[in-house]
Amino acid sequence: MGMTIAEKIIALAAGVPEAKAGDIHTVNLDRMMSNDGTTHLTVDMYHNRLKDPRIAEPKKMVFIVDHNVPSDSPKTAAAQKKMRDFAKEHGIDFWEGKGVCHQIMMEHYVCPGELIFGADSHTCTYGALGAFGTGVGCTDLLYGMVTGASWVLVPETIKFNLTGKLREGVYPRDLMLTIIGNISASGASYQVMEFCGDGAKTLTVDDRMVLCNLAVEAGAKTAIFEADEIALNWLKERGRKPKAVFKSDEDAVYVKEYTFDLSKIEPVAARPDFVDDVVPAKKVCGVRIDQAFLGSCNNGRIGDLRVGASIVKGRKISDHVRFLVVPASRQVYLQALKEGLIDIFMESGAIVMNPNCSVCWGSCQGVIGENEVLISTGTRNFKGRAGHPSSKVYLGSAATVAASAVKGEICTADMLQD
Amino acid sequence: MSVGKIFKFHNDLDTDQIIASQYLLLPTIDEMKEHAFESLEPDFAAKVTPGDFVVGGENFGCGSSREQAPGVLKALGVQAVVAKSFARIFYRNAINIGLPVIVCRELPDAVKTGDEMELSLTDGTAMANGKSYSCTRLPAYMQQILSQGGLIASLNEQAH
Amino acid sequence: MGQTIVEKIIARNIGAGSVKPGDIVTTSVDRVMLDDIMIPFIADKFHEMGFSKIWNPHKAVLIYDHLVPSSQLDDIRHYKAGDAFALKYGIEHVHRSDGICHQLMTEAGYVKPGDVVFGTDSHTTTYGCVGAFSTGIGYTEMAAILGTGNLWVKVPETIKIIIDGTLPDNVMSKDVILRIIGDLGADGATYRALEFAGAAVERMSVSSRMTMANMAIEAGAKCAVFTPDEKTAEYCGIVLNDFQRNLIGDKDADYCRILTYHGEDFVPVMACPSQVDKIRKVSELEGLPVDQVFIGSCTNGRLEDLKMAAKVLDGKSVAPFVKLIVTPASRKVYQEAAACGAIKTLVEAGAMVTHPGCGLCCGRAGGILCDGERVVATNNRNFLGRMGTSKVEIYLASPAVAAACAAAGKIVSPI
Amino acid sequence: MEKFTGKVWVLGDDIDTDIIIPTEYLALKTIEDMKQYGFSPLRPKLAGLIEKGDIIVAGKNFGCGSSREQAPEVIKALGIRCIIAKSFARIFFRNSINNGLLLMEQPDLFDHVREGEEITVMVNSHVSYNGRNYPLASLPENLVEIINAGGLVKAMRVRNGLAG
Repeated sequence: MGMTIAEKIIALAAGVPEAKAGDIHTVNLDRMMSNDGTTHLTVDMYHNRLKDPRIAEPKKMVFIVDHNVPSDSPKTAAAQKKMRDFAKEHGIDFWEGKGVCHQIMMEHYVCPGELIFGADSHTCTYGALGAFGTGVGCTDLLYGMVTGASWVLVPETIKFNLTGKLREGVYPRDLMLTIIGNISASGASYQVMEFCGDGAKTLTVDDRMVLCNLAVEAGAKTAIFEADEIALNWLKERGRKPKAVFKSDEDAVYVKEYTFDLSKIEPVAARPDFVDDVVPAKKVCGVRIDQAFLGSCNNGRIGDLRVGASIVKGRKISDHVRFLVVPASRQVYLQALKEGLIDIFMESGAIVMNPNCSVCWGSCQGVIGENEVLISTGTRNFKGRAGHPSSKVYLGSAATVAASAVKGEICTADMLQD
Repeated sequence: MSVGKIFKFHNDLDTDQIIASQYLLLPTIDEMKEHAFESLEPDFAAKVTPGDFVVGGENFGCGSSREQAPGVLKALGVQAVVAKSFARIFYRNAINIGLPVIVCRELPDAVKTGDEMELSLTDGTAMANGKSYSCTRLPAYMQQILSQGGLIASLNEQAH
Repeated sequence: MGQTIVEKIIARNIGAGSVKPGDIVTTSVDRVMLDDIMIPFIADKFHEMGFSKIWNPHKAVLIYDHLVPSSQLDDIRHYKAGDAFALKYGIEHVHRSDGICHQLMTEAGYVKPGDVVFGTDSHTTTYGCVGAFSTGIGYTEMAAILGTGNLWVKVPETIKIIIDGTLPDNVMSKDVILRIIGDLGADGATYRALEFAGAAVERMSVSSRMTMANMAIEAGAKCAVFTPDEKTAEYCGIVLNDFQRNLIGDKDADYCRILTYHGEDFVPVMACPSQVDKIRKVSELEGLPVDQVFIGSCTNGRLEDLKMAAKVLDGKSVAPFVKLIVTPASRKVYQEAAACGAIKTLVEAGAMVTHPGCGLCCGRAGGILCDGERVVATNNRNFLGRMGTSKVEIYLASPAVAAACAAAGKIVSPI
Repeated sequence: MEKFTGKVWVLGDDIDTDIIIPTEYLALKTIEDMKQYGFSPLRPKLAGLIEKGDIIVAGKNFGCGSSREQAPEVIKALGIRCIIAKSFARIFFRNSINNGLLLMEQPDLFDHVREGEEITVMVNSHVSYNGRNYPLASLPENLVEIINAGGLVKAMRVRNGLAG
């Protein structure tokens, strides 16, 4: 019987000819990524709870400090130091302050056909390159680090057939939020979201990352695109080669199929406190905001910064708004610097930070106060995610966020008047 | 298993509510556990006693991969989490650290915070307010991890 | 008898022909600076005192810098308190994310040579770089000034510091002021004014002078002043008037002490943990491993500092496992450093460049450290616990030294 | 003339304002919230041990560093009756007077006094300790005025026609 891309990747990693939904397989992991959200716990368990502490293959490991950067407290600093010292001692690739983990993984590591565990839920991002990336906890990560392997329940796959092309002023983020609003926050629980169709061909790797990244917000185990010419060219430009390039078989089994016409997608926003509470952006216009955030592993790439900069250029951020602009990585930052985007943001009155997770993870940098409202290109709008439990987070596209920062209230880019 | 009090939460209960980001980098789970469910039930850590149950609706534990979420519940002595459905990373994490997570479609709608319940993992049944509910049984592979006391215990078994 | 610079400024301010050290006089305040940490307290005291308006709202400047970007929920309360106070009393000069207060006060043109200025931050001494009399006060006195426009001061004695000759290439004004603080001691200038003069000082940029005036407080000084010159005029965007041009310490003025240095004698130095006056030559400290380097603050976060760091790091990388955090002093500095390529060089070398603000220097965020870590920093204080726990070792240095240490991963002298 | 007796806490030279109250606590809502962190970088337990009426004796340059008025306010809130040091940093000195916290300079006491023992202070005259009198200077007149008014806030209230 035919297999989906996800099933093929698992079969290859398990060293079996066939994998089908519902099977449990022991798989060899190609890579493991761990960030400062949990690595200190993994390191503690490694030292304190293992009878035979060892690392199967240090070269499979990547440690990335991105959540609280620069550090905001001695406790944060101690957690990061633990991670740094461990990486140094064991020869593990270590990145600090160079960007959000998923962006760094995509820029430097991920290859089509790989099976990757990351101790972060948005590890599903790697499907943009035809890899199977999925988020795990720190115990799973530890198990993988020690053995080089783990167990996987082969997930069912949902097919998302994309047709048409996004209109001007509508972005992949609008598309993905629309999909999540449509299928709900648990609409793809335990399942793979496979994106295909002509519409997929209109999307760049960066665009695909936006879609895959948010798949976990629909409960998905991962999301995946076929590693087509667009993906392979992207990979080649970065000097990497695929592990394996898979297509889903004609007779592969899908648990469900959806079709989305890209040309029908409108700018949308997710309302507090659920990612699937998605409405047309126009419906939330007029909500006064205190802060706006352009960044994150979902929407902090060069294309997003270009969109944001084109909107704030020649304009000033509203007096009562703090507009945080946080490029997703050092590469993105340097490109933005080269293109003059950083200067445009600075000129407009924005707060431009070093690449890191920033207020998307909501623990320190850019934290918002009691009853404050944030409009964000981040991944989540959970209750209190960005600060005080009474504060509210709206999610929107880079364009909507930048326009709202200028206006001082939620608005779409086309509503800005000069 | 013994009788415990129920703390009930809503659908799509996310990991940020179980333990907020700002506490994740505290040095130990024990320091974090005081902040469990802080945004929803500021007194949760003070009120919960070992053997109590957390009951959720659909998609319990959605959001981030923070293992601190099941970690703080286990550290507070929560006997099991019972929900209509679970988000997958939370589910996997809970099993990996030896915290029973039980799928039960009917029970959540029939109970409220403060009610008592009883759970039998071996029978796959739960009792609350004089009624018995059947629960979905764990796949054998996961059952085994759980019965060994979690993934690290099973790893240490292999080290023999 | 002749007058020192500070005596001339105060005498003119109070409309007297002359003043002498020890006189207690009431000044008319030209400008006040209110910062984000103190604003809620200022507002409370102002109300408690029973004032209903600010004597001259145009003379007040409110700056958010210690708490930008926010890192704790309390920070937001301070923004709101500041916004409400500014709105209620008509303060128009409000900077919410433009950089560090002391940088903005001169850079944005709020302080001119000869002004009498007070701020709710001890490094308010900085404005002496353009020949102003400026010093830090508490929030209660600030509230009183806002209500009355006046503040009493005791005319300070002046210590004159003459630096002749030329500084070596690898020496920055930071090395000069650190050495002077070491020589004077942390309380060596308490209640006194420092007055800088000499060929080496005349050659310095206004930015370099700012570094020195900024750190005068670390010797306990009430203020520190430089004679305004053409560089000052250009920096302030003014033509000096007779009074300003005449802000020179008279030869026959009464100085309580005169120190003379030769520029050539200076070497790169560091202030060692945990006193600013614990000065050692960098060459004596070489080899100590470094975990983090911080380049920024109102002391050394200016364009020339970033350019110097970029020059040292050009084509090099920050040592593995070492963090380099660069926090420009102001939005303008950031933009100029970006335009001239310094930011690019620094980021390519591995620096994290944050938004302008106080950053790590004030110890609330921006790169806090933990037990056992050592940081080389270009700011003004290395007090116990200032950047994290009491077991963090803070070494203060110039941007050139700091950048060299970042590349080496240990303490080294700049070339 | 005012006279009081109190137990002594001895601190060293150059006790800076970051030691008295670290920056990380400066944005707490009230001085009451902050005071538990007083002196924490140097002596984490001290704030909990100080009792109302105690006296701090220190070396030179007490209160150097920042202009944070929270420093004298925290010390006052902890119940410290007065500080006797070899010398004080000037902003701290002004801030203390403005808040009605009594400071006195005394060059020799610090070198002799032992922590935990009692001293008796005769304001503007001398300190008695272990059978010896240590002279105290008088404060300048303009500061005495502020102290007599009960601090700067009260002085301003009177100026503005409010009850002091």
